[in-house]
Amino acid sequence: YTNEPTGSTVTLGFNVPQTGPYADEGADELRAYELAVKHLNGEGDGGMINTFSSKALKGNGILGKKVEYVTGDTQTKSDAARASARSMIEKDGAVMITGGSSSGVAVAVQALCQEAGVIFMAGLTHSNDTTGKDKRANGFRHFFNSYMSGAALAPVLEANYGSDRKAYHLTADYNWGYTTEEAIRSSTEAMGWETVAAVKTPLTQTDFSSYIAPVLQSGADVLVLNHYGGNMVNSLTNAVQFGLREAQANGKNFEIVVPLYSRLMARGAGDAVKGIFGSTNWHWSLQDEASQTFVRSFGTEYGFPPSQAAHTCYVQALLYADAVERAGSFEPCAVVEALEGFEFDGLGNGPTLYRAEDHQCFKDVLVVRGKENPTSEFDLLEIVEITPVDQVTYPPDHPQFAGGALGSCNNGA
Amino acid sequence: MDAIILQILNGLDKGSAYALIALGLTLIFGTLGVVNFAHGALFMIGAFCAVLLSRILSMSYTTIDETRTDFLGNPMQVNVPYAYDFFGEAAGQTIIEWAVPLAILFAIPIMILIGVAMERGLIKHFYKRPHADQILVTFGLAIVLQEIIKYYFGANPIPTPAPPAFTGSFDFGALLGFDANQILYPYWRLVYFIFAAIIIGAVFAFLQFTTFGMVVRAGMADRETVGLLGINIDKRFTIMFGLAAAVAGLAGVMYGPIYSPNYHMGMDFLVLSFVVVVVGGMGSLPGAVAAGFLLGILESFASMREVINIIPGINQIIIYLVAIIILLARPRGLMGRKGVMED
Amino acid sequence: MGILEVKDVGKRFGGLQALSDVNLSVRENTCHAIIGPNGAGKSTLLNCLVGKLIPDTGSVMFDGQSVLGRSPHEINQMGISRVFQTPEIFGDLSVMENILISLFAKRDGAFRMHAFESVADERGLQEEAERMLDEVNMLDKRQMHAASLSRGDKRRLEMAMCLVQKPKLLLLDEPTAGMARADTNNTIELLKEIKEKRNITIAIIEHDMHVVFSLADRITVLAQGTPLVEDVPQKIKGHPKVKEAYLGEAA
Amino acid sequence: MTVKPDFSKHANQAATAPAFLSVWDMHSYYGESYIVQGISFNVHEGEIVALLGRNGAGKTTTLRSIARLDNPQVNHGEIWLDHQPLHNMKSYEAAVAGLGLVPEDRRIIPGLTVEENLKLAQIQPPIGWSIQRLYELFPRLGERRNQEGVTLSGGEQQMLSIARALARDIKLLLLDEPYEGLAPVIVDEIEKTLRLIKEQGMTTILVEQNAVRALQLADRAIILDTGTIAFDGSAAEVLENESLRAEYLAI
Amino acid sequence: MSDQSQTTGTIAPKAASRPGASGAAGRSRGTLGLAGKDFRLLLLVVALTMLAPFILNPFPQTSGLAQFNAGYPDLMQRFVIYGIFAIGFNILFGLTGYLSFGHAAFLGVGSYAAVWMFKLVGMNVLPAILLSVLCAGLFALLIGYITLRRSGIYFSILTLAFAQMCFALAYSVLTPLTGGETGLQLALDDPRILGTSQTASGNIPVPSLFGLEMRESVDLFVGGWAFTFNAGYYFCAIVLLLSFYTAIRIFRSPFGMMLRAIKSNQQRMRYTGLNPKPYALAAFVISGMYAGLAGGLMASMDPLAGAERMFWTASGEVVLMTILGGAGTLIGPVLGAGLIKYMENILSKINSDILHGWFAFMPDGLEDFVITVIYPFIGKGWHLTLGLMFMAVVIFLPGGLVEAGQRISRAVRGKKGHDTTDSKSEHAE
Ligand SMILES: Nc1ncnc2c1ncn2[C@@H]1O[C@H](COP(=O)(O)OP(=O)(O)OP(=O)(O)O)[C@@H](O)[C@H]1O
Ligand SMILES: Nc1ncnc2c1ncn2[C@@H]1O[C@H](COP(=O)(O)OP(=O)(O)OP(=O)(O)O)[C@@H](O)[C@H]1O
Ligand SMILES: [Mg+2]
Ligand SMILES: [Mg+2]
Repeated sequence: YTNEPTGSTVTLGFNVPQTGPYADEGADELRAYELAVKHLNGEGDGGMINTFSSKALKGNGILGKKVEYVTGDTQTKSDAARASARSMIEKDGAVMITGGSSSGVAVAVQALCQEAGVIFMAGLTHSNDTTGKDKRANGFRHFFNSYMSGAALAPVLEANYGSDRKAYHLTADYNWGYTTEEAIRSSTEAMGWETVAAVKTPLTQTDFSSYIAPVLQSGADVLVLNHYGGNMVNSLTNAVQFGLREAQANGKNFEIVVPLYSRLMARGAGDAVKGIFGSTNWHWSLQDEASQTFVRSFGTEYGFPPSQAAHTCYVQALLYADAVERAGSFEPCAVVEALEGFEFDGLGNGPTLYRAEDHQCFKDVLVVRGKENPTSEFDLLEIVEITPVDQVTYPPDHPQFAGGALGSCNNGA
Repeated sequence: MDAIILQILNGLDKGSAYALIALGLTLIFGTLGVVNFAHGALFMIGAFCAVLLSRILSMSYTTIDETRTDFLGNPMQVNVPYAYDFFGEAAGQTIIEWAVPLAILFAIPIMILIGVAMERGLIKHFYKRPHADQILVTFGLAIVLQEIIKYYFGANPIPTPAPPAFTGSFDFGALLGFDANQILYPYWRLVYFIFAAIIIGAVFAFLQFTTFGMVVRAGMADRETVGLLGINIDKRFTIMFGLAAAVAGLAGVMYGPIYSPNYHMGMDFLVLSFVVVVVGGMGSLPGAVAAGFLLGILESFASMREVINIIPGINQIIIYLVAIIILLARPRGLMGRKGVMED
Repeated sequence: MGILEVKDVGKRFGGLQALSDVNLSVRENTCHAIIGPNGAGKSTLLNCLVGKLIPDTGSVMFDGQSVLGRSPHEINQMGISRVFQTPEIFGDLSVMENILISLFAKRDGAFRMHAFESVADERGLQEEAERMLDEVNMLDKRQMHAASLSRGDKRRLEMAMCLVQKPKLLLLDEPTAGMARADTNNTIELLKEIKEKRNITIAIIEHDMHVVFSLADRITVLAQGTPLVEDVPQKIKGHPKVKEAYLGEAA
Repeated sequence: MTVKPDFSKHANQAATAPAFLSVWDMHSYYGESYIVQGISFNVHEGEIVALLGRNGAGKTTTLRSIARLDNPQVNHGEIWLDHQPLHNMKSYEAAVAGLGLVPEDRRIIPGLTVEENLKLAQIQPPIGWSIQRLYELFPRLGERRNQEGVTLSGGEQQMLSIARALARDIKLLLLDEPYEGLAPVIVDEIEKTLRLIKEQGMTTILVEQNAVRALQLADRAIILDTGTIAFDGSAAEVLENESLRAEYLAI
Repeated sequence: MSDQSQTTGTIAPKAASRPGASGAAGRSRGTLGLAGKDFRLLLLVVALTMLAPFILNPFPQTSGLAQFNAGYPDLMQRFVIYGIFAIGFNILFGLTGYLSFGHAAFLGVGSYAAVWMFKLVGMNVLPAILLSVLCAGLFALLIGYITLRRSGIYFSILTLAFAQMCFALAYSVLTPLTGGETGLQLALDDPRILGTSQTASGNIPVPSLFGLEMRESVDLFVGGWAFTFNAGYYFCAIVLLLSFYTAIRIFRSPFGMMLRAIKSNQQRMRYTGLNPKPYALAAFVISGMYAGLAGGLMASMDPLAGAERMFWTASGEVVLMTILGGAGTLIGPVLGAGLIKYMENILSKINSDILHGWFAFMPDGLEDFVITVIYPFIGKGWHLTLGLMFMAVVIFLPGGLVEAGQRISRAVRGKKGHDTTDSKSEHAE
């Protein structure tokens, strides 16, 4: 199979955005990977290897081979990401590729890994498509997705804002935006909300005033910002500037919702996030033992708490290593088999299942809210609710995930 | 009707940003004839002047607060700005909050310095070189400036809020007799618009009521001959560049509260500002300003839901579409002069 | 009936009537000079002939066809070549290539997609170009960048570019301005020869009376946009009006 | 500071008093091409010197070198104007020091009207003739004052270029082919003007292809040949010396 | 788009050193219709491309410097593909002087066309590439017809505007056609009427040339060295050679001379009886077809077409490649493309781990110091290095890399003839 490790080492490829708008997020992912490599090689405090329910990992590398890694820059462009993934596979002999900070990149690299016959462990990618219509047998996603965000958010929104609401969606005009809008719409509409309008905003937009301004006039009383990264920072800032936070509509307080939160965005938007609901995959303030262990070893190493991107990447690295140990081989198809249907715990999200049908992890989802009185520059979100996994589970043939097929695993040449 | 007023208002402030950037660019590109890909970077540096000033003002020392713990369970370190000690807590806080307007004063000398240094050290040698070379060198410079900023400030946007006095918004609707809350307009955007108008006016006055503009235009058309007339054109070009840098920088400083500064914001605006300058007509300041407002307002209209529903995607391409139509219909843009940068 | 017939041509620039009621007939194989004070409209008239300007009124017929409304390259293809008042050459190209371009235009017309042929293979044209350069005494400069020629040389090059096309009508706007006396004399000889031996009609604008009187068969004096007189050189020389408006004491 | 050159070294520089303009051993290059190959000459105050030579002899290059333009580069030599070391100056400093050049291609600034072209010359003191007076000298320019300079006829542009030089208070006027493209009457006119300003003390170097005319006006003549001085003496001498005229001027 | 004629200050080399100028007369057609010098250049390029797997892998795999090896299929393919793109761009920009800022649009169109071909018809690369070239050519004809009505900076902005529109549409509105942000990719259920939808093992088939899979490679191990010979690379390389040969022919043809005439003086051209418009349009379409060819090849090597390859920065990149290498020269654009892609792919992959590996031999303090100094320039700082390089090249080597080469070869051949320029003015101040 492709890049079978023959010597005493095994090479993993970390493909993260190092330049471009998501560079900071990429840097955090890279930190997590480096930490994971340390722990796998038995250095440091071992981190979540100690709390992980599977005990296959022994801190002596993977299958006794020392873990080495190469890095690449995705530039958050599918072309560049594929180029750097290919170079890691062709030049450096990486047997697994992981990372990424956007769905477009994840889908593109996943398809590449499928062709080349290596395993792809997706990093931060939230679009339904990654494990929906663009799923691939060699690709796995630990991160949650748009559907789960919708399913987790809807009850909280209902509890806080009632079921008689009129929502106005602003949606970034690309795949992730579409799936997120669809997910949030269908779950909020199911509980009785009405969608007044959904407007697509260009991805390159920097000033959202002309999209925000008409919101109040439309008769809506909730604004859903299906934006991520810089888009979300700007649209949220604009929305607050235009007084939406203080406004009244239909006799209720006007509200804003941000389906997918990240620390990156919360920091960029500053005070604007206070009190605004959204969802995340994980947060460092979780009190379970695994999370606390991870925060401690990451914080000791780098001096600040890890982001959810760092968490998912760290976990993916561990999950891959564990699967190889359990399979007893680096052979992709063996790894796929080991991961499919794998149930585990102790990695910060509670009991989790890697579903065989679509290679998506099912676990609890966090609903968070911008903190009113942050105590530090990392303490920006507070957990409102931990939505149990059952509430966010969907059948593999759910319409939002329709089309596409896993195909069969590819061992490559 | 109110929707239209709203979009005009929105167009105005977007337009004032475009106009200010285009104004600075036109001084360099339309007047000096240098294709300056680093202009966006100057805008970005302006915005970071505000960030820097706010960092300086809120410089602080740390004390340990034993009563609280940080995320690792250690005693919490608390930062106390020096400003609190100097001016008292309330006044210190106010000064920190007013960082953005204060940054105007801070940015002017910095930007002029950067502009002058850039012209003397680099651009000076490129007036006679082909545009392609200018693009390569200024693009290189833009990348370098960008990376330096990224190195120190990170890739994330950094929120730079307006002073509390300017948060909140102004109810235009009430003023015009519509229902309350129908036409809200943030105070800071109003400030930005007025600020832009003042800068534009000042630059116009400077160039119109002095011979400076004419000399620089002549110098661009034919440096050698202007030199033969005893005029030190190099000095004037340097001044012009400093001025343009200052205009770009000020546009950036004041834009911070509208758009959290990040290291690549310059590139985001770059292409658009070139389009604005060319649509306005090379070398024409009024053209640049008019095109800035025109495109700003059109963009606002194109992003109305009603419009998008009729022509999907129009909001994505409106500026380019309009630019193409204008350039085909009017060979030299809205107010271009004949012969400027035509071949 | 002349090869070139200009009838009632008028041209306005804003408030300025640059040409009015210009009538001119140039007979085949003659040299027709147009003289007149500065700003009389001579170059403007020439511009109307080659399609650079379109006259407001009147008609211009060349070889029985109207040139109005045609673009410059079509007019050139009809057989009119022009030398400009300030030299227009291909500055980035070598002297030789300047001439070759003229030859290609003559041979292949306004556009031909000869992307796979080789310039070096065109022996015939190369030789023709070299003969032409030899005639204007520039053979030794054939590999020079045209832009770095001295001014007089640029003029000669431009003239060579026109001559090599063997036009039916050659329009010259002050061809010898800035040329050294020796070369001016050479040019006069050259023009005389081409008029006689190659059946090229020449219309020339010149302020150098030596050139005008050695070459011209007929002379039109233009003043303030209208022809003042038209006659043979001997008559013009002594014409009192011409003397006053143009020649001054030099004549 | 450099010590003033010791002209006694140069045999043909008989003058004992330092001349008004002295050029000493000047070498000029365009890139790698060596054009002016070490020339030295003096011009006395109030003199008109004709600088003659064939096309490409280096006349323009000489003037441009004196005017301190960036191209050509003067790699060696000294230039003194009225005790000021021009060779250490940039072109705008030389202009302020009192030098005016009328370039051979006129160099009217595009985008500016006639009047703006003149105004531009009066931004940097010392200021010479008033614009009004210049319009009196060239009434044509007054009529066209609001027209864009580059759309003037060739001759009008020449007038504008000369007027622009006079608009500044200069000590030394460098004229590169000023008669080119002008009607004989206007040439007479300009010649008169040159005499007039000579009487007022202006020193002039005149480059002209119309050698006879130039020599009639000039006090002295310098003949250049491939970048070196072939003759330096009184104008009358050239007019009398058949062989000289034949060899270098072809007249 | 330059105002050079106004400022006579700069007039480049005295003897016309432009391609085609040399030996215009008296040199006859040599092998393949090329003059001796051009033929030698072509041979050089043949040698470079054919031996690339060796040349680009100079360091043994085990050495620390192996990081600088570029001889793996993906990057080698990229070198030649971008080389083709830049060669085509140079035909427009280098010869006619029309600076298009939207050429990436044609590359994108080419890629989409090829991927659609793979989806609908089959995985053979030949028809896909043909369709790419054709589509890009037609598209260029349309856009060129409109944009060439303006010249100078106006032309640049028009092309930029068109390309940005294409990008915006491809990224969002036309998602069904282009795959939007993710890009257009193959799926298991594509029809592929002349091929199979799936391979026997249930995977998507890969692009091939009559059964020869593009990703097939043969490895050769010699001592510590490993050399990879990849089918896709050699296919691209052969296409590059054909493109390069065509470009030489165009440069040396009367057509090429006319294109240079456009750059020099359109007015004179018109009065010489030539119509500049169709010449410029032909050049535009040809260079658009080159871009389409590059796009088609890119999709053939890696069957996914992303919208970012149409973004303005991608158009800017080819401009930079061309200038960096030397606009208007034959080999320059290829070199420029190679250098930029090398930096992007090699420098960006160096991380602190690797640095520590290299400098491990130093004492600890010094090691850390050296790494701190170098670190900002590599890995995530590779853009900084790129920016500095752009500046350095234009400032010190106005003619791009080709000029650097010429200077070196001149220096090697001896320092004669420099005495004159060295004796700069010695005015004492
Ligand atoms: N584009 C234009 N706009 C306005 N006026 C113009 C334009 N072109 C020419 N003129 C004017 O028209 C008149 C005739 O100009 P033209 O160039 O034909 O003169 P000419 O006879 O060639 O003179 P000369 O011998 O000096 O070259 C001049 O007064 C000139 O200023
Ligand atoms: N920009 C330039 N670059 C290189 N060589 C040049 C340049 N300008 C002029 N030359 C060369 O310098 C030499 C002298 O030119 P110059 O213009 O001084 O001659 P001139 O005496 O003024 O001639 P003319 O009477 O034709 O104007 C000529 O051989 C010319 O080809
Ligand atoms: Mg004329
Ligand atoms: Mg001269």
